[in-house]
Amino acid sequence: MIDKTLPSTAAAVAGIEDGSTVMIGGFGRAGQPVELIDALIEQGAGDLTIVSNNAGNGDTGLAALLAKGRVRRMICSFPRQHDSWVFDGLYRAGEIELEIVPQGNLAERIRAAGAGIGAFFSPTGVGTELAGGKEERTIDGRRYVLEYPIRADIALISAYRGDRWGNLVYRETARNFGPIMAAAASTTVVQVDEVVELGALDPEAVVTPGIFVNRVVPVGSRPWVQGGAFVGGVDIEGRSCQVRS
Amino acid sequence: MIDKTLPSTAAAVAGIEDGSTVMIGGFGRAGQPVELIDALIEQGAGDLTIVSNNAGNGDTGLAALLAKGRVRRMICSFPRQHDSWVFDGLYRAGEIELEIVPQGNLAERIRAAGAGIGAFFSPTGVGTELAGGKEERTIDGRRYVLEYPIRADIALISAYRGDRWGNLVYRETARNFGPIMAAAASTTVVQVDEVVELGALDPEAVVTPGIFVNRVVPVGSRPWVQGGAFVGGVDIEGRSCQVRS
Amino acid sequence: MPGALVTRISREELAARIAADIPEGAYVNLGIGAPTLVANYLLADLEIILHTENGLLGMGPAPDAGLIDPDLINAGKQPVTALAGAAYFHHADSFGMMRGGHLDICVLGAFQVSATGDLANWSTGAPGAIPAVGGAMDLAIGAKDVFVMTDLLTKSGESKLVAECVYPLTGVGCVSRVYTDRAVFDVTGDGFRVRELFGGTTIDQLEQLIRLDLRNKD
Amino acid sequence: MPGALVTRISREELAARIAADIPEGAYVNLGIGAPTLVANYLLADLEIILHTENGLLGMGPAPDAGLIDPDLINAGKQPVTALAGAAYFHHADSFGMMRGGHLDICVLGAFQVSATGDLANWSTGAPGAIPAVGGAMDLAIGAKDVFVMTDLLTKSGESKLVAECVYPLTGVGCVSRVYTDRAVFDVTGDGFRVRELFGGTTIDQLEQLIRLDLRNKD
Repeated sequence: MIDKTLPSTAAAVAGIEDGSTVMIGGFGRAGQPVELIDALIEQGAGDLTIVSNNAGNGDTGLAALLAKGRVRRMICSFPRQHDSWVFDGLYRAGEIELEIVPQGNLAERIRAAGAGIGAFFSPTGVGTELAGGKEERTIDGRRYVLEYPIRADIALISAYRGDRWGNLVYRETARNFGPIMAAAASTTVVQVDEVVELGALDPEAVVTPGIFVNRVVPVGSRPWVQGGAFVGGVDIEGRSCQVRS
Repeated sequence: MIDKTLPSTAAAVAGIEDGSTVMIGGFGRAGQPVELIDALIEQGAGDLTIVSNNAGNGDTGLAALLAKGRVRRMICSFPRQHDSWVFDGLYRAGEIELEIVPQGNLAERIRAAGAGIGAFFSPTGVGTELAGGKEERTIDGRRYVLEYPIRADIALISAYRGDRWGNLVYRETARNFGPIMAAAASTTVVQVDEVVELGALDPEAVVTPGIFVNRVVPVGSRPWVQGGAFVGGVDIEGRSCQVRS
Repeated sequence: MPGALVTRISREELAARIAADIPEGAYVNLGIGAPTLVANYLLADLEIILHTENGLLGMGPAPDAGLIDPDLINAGKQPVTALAGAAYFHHADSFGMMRGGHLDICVLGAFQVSATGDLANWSTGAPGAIPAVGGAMDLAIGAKDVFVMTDLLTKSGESKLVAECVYPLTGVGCVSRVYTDRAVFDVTGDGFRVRELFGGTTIDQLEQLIRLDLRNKD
Repeated sequence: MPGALVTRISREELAARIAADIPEGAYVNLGIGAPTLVANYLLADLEIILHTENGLLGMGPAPDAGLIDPDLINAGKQPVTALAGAAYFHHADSFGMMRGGHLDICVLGAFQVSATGDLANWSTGAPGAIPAVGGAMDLAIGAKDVFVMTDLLTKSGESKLVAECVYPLTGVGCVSRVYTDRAVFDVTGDGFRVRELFGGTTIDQLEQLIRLDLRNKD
C-alpha cells in the first residue's frame, strides 16, 4: 500500500540538508505552509536558498526562518511588504542575497522545471534592468528574453485536502504556487488541513496529482476553515471575524 | 449580461473563413467535437489547416471534413489509426500536406501559444528526423530543440458542461487537448452536453475559465452520458453497451 | 507653477472616468493602489470580469467587515470575494493568461510614461531601496490595452509624461492610454495625443506642463 | 539460424518478468502494443500507479464487456477504468509529467535498440508509409527508466540489438534496459550487458545472435 502520509511535521521535514534550495508556497499569508516552516526551523537546516513569492510577513512562518539566519539567498518577486521587517533588516544589513524575478517569470520558470523545459523565451521584463545580461531574441516581431527553469531540492507547500497517494486540492487563492512548486522539487512535502480516504477526492477536480508529492502531513483545520466550511477569518491586522451566514 | 451561449452549432461556427487554421480537440473519438465539425462542413469553409492529435476516425467528424476536401494541411502527432482510411487515402494521393509533431511537443506548442511563450527548448525529438533543421542547444548537459508556438484562428472543442461566461468542465480523458486549445485560438467555440446556471460549476473545479472561450453551444447529452450519469457506452466497433450498475 | 491654475478632477472622479471606458464582458486586471478604486465605479448592471493575478477570475468586492476569508485575497493581499461564475487557478496559469494576451485591459499606476509608451512604475532606482517587482512587468506586457492611472504631475510639479523614462522601466512600448487628473492621453505612433480634457484645461496648458508636443506637426 | 536452438520465453512470460521488476509505488506508463500486457501481471496486492498520456493517472483495467465508457480510454484508444485515487489532467500537463522526469518507468516496444541506448520504434522509414509518432518520442526521453520489451530477433532472424540503429530514431541514449524473449540486457556506458538469461541461453549464444560484445574487455 502506498502511504505518503506522515504523523508529524517533524517527520515531514526530516533530512533537509544545509545548503538546500527550498521552495515555499504561498502568496503573502495565503497558502504559506507555516507549520512546515516551523518544523524546518526546529529541524535546523541552514545556508538555504529560498524560492518564494514574498519574503515573509510579521514574525512568523518564513519571516521566522529568516530571523534565525538560516537563509543565505532569496529568489522572489516581491520581498517588500508592509510587514516584511525581518527581511528588510537582513537585506539592509547585507546579510541576505536577493534575486528579484518578475512574478510571472518566477511562476513560469518553476513550471518549466516541473515540465522538463530547458529554457523559454518570455516577453516579460524585456528592455528592463531585470533582463540585464539575458539572451534576447525577436520572434515574429516581438521581443523576448530567455529564462531558465528554477528547480528545488525541497518544496514545502500547503493544501486543503490530500489523500495517501498525495493527490491534493487547494482552497481559493491559497492555491497560488502550490501546484507548480510540487512539480519542480525533488522532494515535495505538503501540509494539509485534512487527509481524506483514497477516492474521496473527485478525480476531475484533483489539482495536484500524487505523482508530484512525496510526503503529506495533516496539520488540522485552520481557524477559519473547519470541516470544509468557512467559519470566520482574521483580517490583515489579525482581528478575528464572524462566520458568514 | 455576458452570454456566450448560442442556440445552434451553425451559429457557433459562423464566420470561419477559407484558409483558417482550426484546432480540433479530441484524442481519437474522446472529446472530438463531432457536432461542431458537422456544422463546419455545412458552413463550407475550405483550404483549412487543421491542428488535431489524430486525423479522423471512420467516416464521421474530422474524417468527414477531410473527405469533403476542405483541408489543405494537417498538423498532428498520429494520423495513422486502424480506422483512418479517409486521411490515408488523401495522403497517398498527395492531396493533403502533413506535419508530424511528437504528441508532447504538439501539446506544449499549443500551450505556449496560449501562455504567450515565444519559443521553448524541448528535450523531445532531439537527434531524430522530426528535429531536422531545428535549432539545438545543450543546457545543463541535456540536449534540447527549439520549438515554436502553434496558434489558431479557431478552436473547436468539446466539453461536458459550461456556463454563460464560458467556464468549462470536461469528463474523464475527453479533457485531453480542450483546455490548451481553448487558450491558443483567437476564437474558441465549444460544444457542451449541457449549459448550466452561472455559479453551478464549482470554482475550484473549473478547468477552462471563460476568459478562453468565445462561444458555447449545447448539443445535448451523448448517448453514454445523460444528466451527468454514465448510462452505458459503445465499444470501438460501435456496439451499444449496458449501464454500469 | 502653471499647473496650479488648471482644473483637475479628483482621484475618485478619475476612477469613475476609467470605469466608464470599460465595456461589458471585458476581462480586467486592476493594479495595486489607486487602480483598485476603479472597481468601485464599474456599473453594477454590467458584467465585467476582474482578474487577480494570484489566481482568480470573477473577483468580487471586499467582504463585509468581520467576514474575511484569509484564503481569498487579491494581489494587494486584501480580502476579497468571488462571484458566481468565478474560477481559481495556479500562478503559472494565471500569468499565462496575462502573457498570452487574454486580458482586455489592465489599469496600472506610474512614476513615468514615455511618449513611446514605455512605463516606469516599479522602482525609483533610489539607492538602498529594496527592489520589489511583483506582477508589474507581466501586467505591463500582458493586457491588450494597458491604461495608466496617475496624476499628471508629481508632487513637486514634474510631468509624469516624459520624452523618455528616467526611472527603471517596467515595460517597453506597452502603454496604450494615460488617464490623468487633467486629461486623458492616447499613446500613438507619434507620441501622446489628447483624447479628453478635464474642466477648463487646454492643450496649450498641457503642453506647457509636460513640455511635449501634443499636436501633429503638419 | 543459430537462434532457433535457444530457449525462449513467451510474450506473456516476458510481460510477467517485467512486471516483477516494477516496485510498489512506481508511476508507470505502458506503451501501446505488447507493453500493455505487463498490466495483467502486476501483483494485485501492490499499488502501482499507471499513467496514460491522454490524461489519467491511476488507470485501472479494461471494463467488463458491455460497460464501456467512450470518454475513458487509454493511449491505444481502448476502453479502460479509473481507480480510486485517480486524477485527470490535460495533455500539456500529462506530457509535462513525462518530460519533467516524474514517471519512474515506461515500457516500450522497439524495432531496434543501439548499444548506446538509442531507440527506434516509431517508423521503419519505409517509402510510402504514413508517418505517425504519437507520444513515443516523449515517452522515450521522459521516464527515469525506459524499459524496452521486444523479441530479441526480428521474424527474419536479425538482431534488434544493434551497434547503431538503422531505422529512424525515437530517442537518443534513452533506453536503460531491454527485456527480450531470450535475456534481459542493461544498457551501460560500455554497451549491452546481460542481466539475466532465460532457459538454456548462454552469453556465447547471445553474442552469436546479436554480433555484439556482451562482456567487459579487461
